[in-house]
Amino acid sequence: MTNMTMVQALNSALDVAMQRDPDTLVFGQDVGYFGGVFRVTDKLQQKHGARRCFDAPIAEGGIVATAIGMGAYGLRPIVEIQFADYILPAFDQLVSEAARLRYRSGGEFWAPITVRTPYGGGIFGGQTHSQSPEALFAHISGLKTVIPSNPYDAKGLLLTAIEDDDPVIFLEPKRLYNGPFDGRHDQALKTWADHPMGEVPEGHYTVPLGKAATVREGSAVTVLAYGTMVHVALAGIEDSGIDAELIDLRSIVPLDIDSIVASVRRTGRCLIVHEASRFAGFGGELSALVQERCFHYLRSPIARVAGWDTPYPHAFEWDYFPGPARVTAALQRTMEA
Amino acid sequence: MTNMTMVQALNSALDVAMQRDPDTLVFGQDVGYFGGVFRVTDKLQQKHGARRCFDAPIAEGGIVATAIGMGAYGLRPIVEIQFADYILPAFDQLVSEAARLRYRSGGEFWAPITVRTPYGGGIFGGQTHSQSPEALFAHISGLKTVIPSNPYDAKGLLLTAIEDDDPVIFLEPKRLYNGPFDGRHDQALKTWADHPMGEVPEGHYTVPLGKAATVREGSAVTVLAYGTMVHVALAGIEDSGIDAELIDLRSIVPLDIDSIVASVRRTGRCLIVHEASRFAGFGGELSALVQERCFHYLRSPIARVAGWDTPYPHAFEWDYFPGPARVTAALQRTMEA
Amino acid sequence: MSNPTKLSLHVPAPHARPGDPVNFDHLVIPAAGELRCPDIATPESQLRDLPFGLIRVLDAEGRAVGPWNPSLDPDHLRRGLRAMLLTRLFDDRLFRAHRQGKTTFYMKSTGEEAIGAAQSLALNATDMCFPTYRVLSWLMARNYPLIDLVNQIFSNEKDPLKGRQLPILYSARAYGFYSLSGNVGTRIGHAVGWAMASAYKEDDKIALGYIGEGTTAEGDFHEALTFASVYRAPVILCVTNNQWAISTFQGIAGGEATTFAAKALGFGIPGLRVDGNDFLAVHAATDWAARRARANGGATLIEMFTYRAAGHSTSDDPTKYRPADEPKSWPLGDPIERLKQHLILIGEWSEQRHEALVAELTEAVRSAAKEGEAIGTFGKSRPSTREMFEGVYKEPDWRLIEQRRELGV
Amino acid sequence: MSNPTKLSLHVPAPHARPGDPVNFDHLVIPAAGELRCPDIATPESQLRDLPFGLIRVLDAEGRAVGPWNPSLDPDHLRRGLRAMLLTRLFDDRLFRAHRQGKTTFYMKSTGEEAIGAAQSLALNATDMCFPTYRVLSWLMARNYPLIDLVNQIFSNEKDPLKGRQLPILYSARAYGFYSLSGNVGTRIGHAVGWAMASAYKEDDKIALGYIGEGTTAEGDFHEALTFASVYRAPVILCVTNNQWAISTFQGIAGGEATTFAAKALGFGIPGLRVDGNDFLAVHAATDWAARRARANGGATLIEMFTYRAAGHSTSDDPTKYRPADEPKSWPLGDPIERLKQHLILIGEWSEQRHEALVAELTEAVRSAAKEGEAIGTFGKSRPSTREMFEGVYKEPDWRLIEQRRELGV
Ligand SMILES: Cc1ncc(C[n+]2csc(CCOP(=O)(O)OP(=O)(O)O)c2C)c(N)n1
Ligand SMILES: Cc1ncc(C[n+]2csc(CCOP(=O)(O)OP(=O)(O)O)c2C)c(N)n1
Ligand SMILES: [Mg+2]
Ligand SMILES: [Mg+2]
Repeated sequence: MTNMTMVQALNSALDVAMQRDPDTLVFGQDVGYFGGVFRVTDKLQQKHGARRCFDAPIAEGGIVATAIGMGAYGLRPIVEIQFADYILPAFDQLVSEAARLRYRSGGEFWAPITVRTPYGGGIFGGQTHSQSPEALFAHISGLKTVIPSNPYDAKGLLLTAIEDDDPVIFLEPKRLYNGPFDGRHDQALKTWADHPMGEVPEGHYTVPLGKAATVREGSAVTVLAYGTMVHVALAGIEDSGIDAELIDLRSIVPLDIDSIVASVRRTGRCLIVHEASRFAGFGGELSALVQERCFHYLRSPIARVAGWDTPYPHAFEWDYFPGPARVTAALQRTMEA
Repeated sequence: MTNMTMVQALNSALDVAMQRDPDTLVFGQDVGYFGGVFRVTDKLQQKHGARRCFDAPIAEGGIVATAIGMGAYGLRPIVEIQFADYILPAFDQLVSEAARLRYRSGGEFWAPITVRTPYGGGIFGGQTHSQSPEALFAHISGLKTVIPSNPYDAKGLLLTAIEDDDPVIFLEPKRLYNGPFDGRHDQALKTWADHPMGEVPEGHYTVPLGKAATVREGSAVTVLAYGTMVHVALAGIEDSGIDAELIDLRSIVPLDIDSIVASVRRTGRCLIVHEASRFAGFGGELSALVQERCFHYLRSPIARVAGWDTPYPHAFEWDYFPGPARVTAALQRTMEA
Repeated sequence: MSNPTKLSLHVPAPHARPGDPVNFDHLVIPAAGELRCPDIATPESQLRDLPFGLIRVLDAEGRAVGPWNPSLDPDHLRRGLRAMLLTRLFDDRLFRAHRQGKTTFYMKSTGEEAIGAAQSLALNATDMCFPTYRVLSWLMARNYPLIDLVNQIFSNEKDPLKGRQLPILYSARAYGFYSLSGNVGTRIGHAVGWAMASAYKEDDKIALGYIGEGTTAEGDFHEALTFASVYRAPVILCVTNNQWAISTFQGIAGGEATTFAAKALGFGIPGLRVDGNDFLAVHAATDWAARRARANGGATLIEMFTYRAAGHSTSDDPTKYRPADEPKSWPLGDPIERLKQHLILIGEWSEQRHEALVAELTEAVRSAAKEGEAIGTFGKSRPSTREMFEGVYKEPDWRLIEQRRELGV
Repeated sequence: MSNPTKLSLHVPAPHARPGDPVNFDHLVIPAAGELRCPDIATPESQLRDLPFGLIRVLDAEGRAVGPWNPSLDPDHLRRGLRAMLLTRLFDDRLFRAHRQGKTTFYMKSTGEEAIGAAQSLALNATDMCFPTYRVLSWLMARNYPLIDLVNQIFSNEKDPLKGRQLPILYSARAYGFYSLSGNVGTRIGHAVGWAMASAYKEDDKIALGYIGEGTTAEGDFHEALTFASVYRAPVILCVTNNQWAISTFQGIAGGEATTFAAKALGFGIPGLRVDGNDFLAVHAATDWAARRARANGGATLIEMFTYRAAGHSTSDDPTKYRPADEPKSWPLGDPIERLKQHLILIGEWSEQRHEALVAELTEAVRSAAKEGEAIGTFGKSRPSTREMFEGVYKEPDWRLIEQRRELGV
């Protein structure tokens, strides 16, 4: 075990995968010589050669299309989309091709690709360096969507995603790359060095998809979150003094429905927290599922804390970003209701 | 008033708009000389000239990008995407550009464009001529999404969409183009001639966005639907013998939340019906909204009838398509629960 | 900088619409054998005239002439003729099957059979093509079982694609035929990725990606060309310019301004323009590009200049937008007739043998159709409904298991 | 068809990385005045050599030579010099402002100032440019108020974009400057649509669309070129080839295989390749394309051959991926120095006047910065939080009204 930031943990996962499997390769914009704008592919080209880690043209659709073709041949390509905001030019390739290939070909071809991309806000990135597109992918049958919240999970989930034979969208909460962030933006930056989940094995290990983690046990209300919002929700729970149970979904497809239902049936209350815009966001699906399966156990309405239904506004970062105060207030409403 | 099919009503809306406003023009694949693969633009080129109604290259992204530029200049372009399954190459243009232009430019530029596209199943179109992508658009702040269920609404809503200064995604239920369809696929085809909403004024009129229509009044349960599913839900209600209230949303953004909440508070029960895959579909948002606003009025869990979480399978059309029997069964479960 | 002339919007239109006399006068058709055939090692900078020429081998009399003459042995040519004929006859029969309600959809490749057939025979068994829906002759040339085609078209119990896919959107990995989809253009980049993978593995396989001339307008085409050029992928990218995209003529895709082969010039790769109805020319150009690719010379773009003689699909009536007699007036003739004429001319074929072959293949198609009908036409027989829930992922998750249970299958 | 050579994957690499000596030996730089200047009415088929040449007017001594010499009057040239200088000085000051925490982000156009400046002056006030984030000099040449730039960069109360947009992603409709966004490439098609609209209205306005050489890999670029060619849109499409895309050299975008101007050949439109650091050459090429467009001659693609002298943005350190002294070694020099040298040579400028101008503009920038700082730097002042909820739609719907209420603003 060593202490790693999420960037180092992801870099280690890629390095381990490339060492173990000669059919894995990494490409994307600026990932080669430079090592990626967030340094996640740092030194991979030096270690594994330009053949296995190289820069790609600025063509997200082409990057994913090329990866699908490589996957069909038998490789396991891992591509980086520089920001999740820029994954949309590849949306058709992901939805119409990667997600459908196995099904429509009767199992003759499939796309064992991993698409890594930093997502989410909290970095004053403005409209096009801050968005959270997970709901768009969750709706697509044939895709898996994974969102880690800490270095240990990030490495284990990424290795699982790479070894998975289905296409995986791997959303990396960029605000957590170099330290945990609980939304208290006016306080000193924290580092992963002081966080238990910053302890990461150097070698190979996996964290399964579809298994949520209970970050905090509690009896009063179940809080569902993923990515950066896991830390924000925890802060909001602490401030509220409410004995909430916090579940980190870790992957939204596959979704760990059993853990969710078991917890809500125990607590009788539920709050869903995500960064993405609220309307038709993934919180809608979570709310519907919980409501369908826990109706008679619910003592108050399932609540949602999410981004507003606006583009991500540069100057209003902390008015848009759903911080701990909004979580606390929602928890209180949920308990009172 | 004359009797029109939905195709004729849409064609009439385009013709009226082009007559009234010289800044409206129509383009898309095969919409010019040929008049569109579904005939919606039939004779528009003959009447208004190739300058105002012309064929476009097979480049959905380019079609939408060009329309946005025309809109920024001051025109009101109306484009056709041949099938909603093929709108994804234009997804980035719709989300990153059309939806954001007004906001990010501080109101200096906007995209008063209308993007028409046939969507939905029931025609044995297989995986790529049957999909319902409305949830993907509903999540995008800055876009409006409209889905008519009959000729009268289709014409009035399309005219409103064209005159609207925001970008509108106009989803046309292709299974309803030439007659109402209630999902009873083994019965004789119906025509709009026998349907009251097939009576359509020849001239200009509008149907507002954001106003749902109550198709059937009832006291036992509220059924929310749009597009083809309005007719299917009605058939399912009839078969069930349950006194359900059926609401046709007509536009999902803007959404007529008031009518929905008022009805559910009255009935205390709710069923949501859509054709799209269930997981993270628009039904999730509807369920969450109803649950948040009607929690203390609900007597049974809000239920969803939707497409399965698979690609749209050619040979299994009627196993995939959510027909009246599934609506009836869900209504019964909802009443018993 | 004031403006003398008012601006006006140019909207391209074809030379003839229904009611007009057929008009191909604008087509410049160089004589067979005219264009030079450079060595495969020639740098692209010395090949920039090729996209504006037309590689033709068979002349009007059916002689094979000029530097591109592949001098293939007669058996090879007869295999090609057989594949083209079989495609033509199969298309006709299954198109009729649609009219008879035996299937939901069909698309013919009539007039374009030389392309898939010659390329299938020019490339190796281990190479992979990324087809459009109009290269059935690729499979015919590799003796793909007719019954598997019929079963897929009928979506019956024996459908190799398990009822999940629209008719004719085949997948045949063992025959070097990648999975088709209704979306056009989205697989051209897969061909490039597959070829890059082959190069990555220091393998010797190459890829062939097809795209229609109308679909070249998609960004996918440009991105595929970019990757192919940048990484020197061993891939042949083939634009089948059959003049039409449903009702839209090739001018709307850019054909009024230049050739489709000229798109290669923007990427520094060779661009060849080929008479797509000339089996020998298609074979020779494909072989040239394949040898260049296998020698690490990278990608070649080939425009196959041809004509879509039939309607776009069973949903289409071409007499609505082009003169009814345009197909039979195509100046480059019919690929089957032209190869037949050549074989007879060189004394390797005869009218009698041709009739016998037609009879044999007609029977082969008939019996395959009958066999498929016995299993079941569309709706009469189909795979287990469970197949609807299989193959979404390698393993179904709880959603699919619950939904399958809800449906009771 | 067995394979002698094993396939291998080619990954392009630049000629020099940090630690290596700068190496521009591979660049072929024709002499100024060498390339012919055809009449604007010349058909594209007779222009196919141009994408491989380089339009240059200013020679090493600063003389304006050759057929492309636009012979502009000295006032016009001084306006250009002023715009370029102002851009350079403004960039330096606001870049420092970022280091001082006064803004969250900044991007310079150092070394590329000639492009926006010359094109802004070559086109009409009513024309519209669809910029990249690297053409600030367009606005400077049109005297856009510096204070509005500063306020936008500080996202303060007076920010014309109301705090919604990242610094430097300006929008200035009245100055012919379309709304920028962080996504690259997505507006190039808007330029074509805008130009088509102008033609549709029989107007006389033309559009200018910018795209970086790295971004030419996006499908958007291809689709824009396709529409521009098919409908003969009155648009100039401009590739600013500054050799780098963040850390990625132009070879990864296809520059190893051919020129970016050559992309025009695939669409049958003229492709001009221009010394982007030569104000006169940029002006002349732009004027040529503009006259052609206004005469209904359609679109022209121009590659501006230049060099990104600064880092990509405030988030970038170029010494990590290229030799530190590469910028000052660029063989085509500095656009400001070159125009200054020319003006002095023709007796229309002097070191003294230059120093005076630098002093004047430095002060103008300083006072604008100070004025902006007085209103407030980032975080110290900002527009009303209500602006977050405005402008999503023309009129907010219930969701935005409720959410604004929930936030209590
Ligand atoms: C992405 C996408 N857009 C539109 C369509 C509808 N469509 C199906 S075939 C076709 C025409 C294709 O023409 P071309 O590329 O020339 O191929 P051809 O049919 O002539 O072989 C169109 C527009 C589609 N299938 N996919
Ligand atoms: C669609 C999209 N993909 C990726 C990025 C990230 N990105 C921002 S600038 C840039 C490099 C652009 O290079 P180039 O086009 O050469 O323009 P330059 O910065 O050199 O002017 C990249 C990759 C983006 N902003 N948008
Ligand atoms: Mg075609
Ligand atoms: Mg660049």
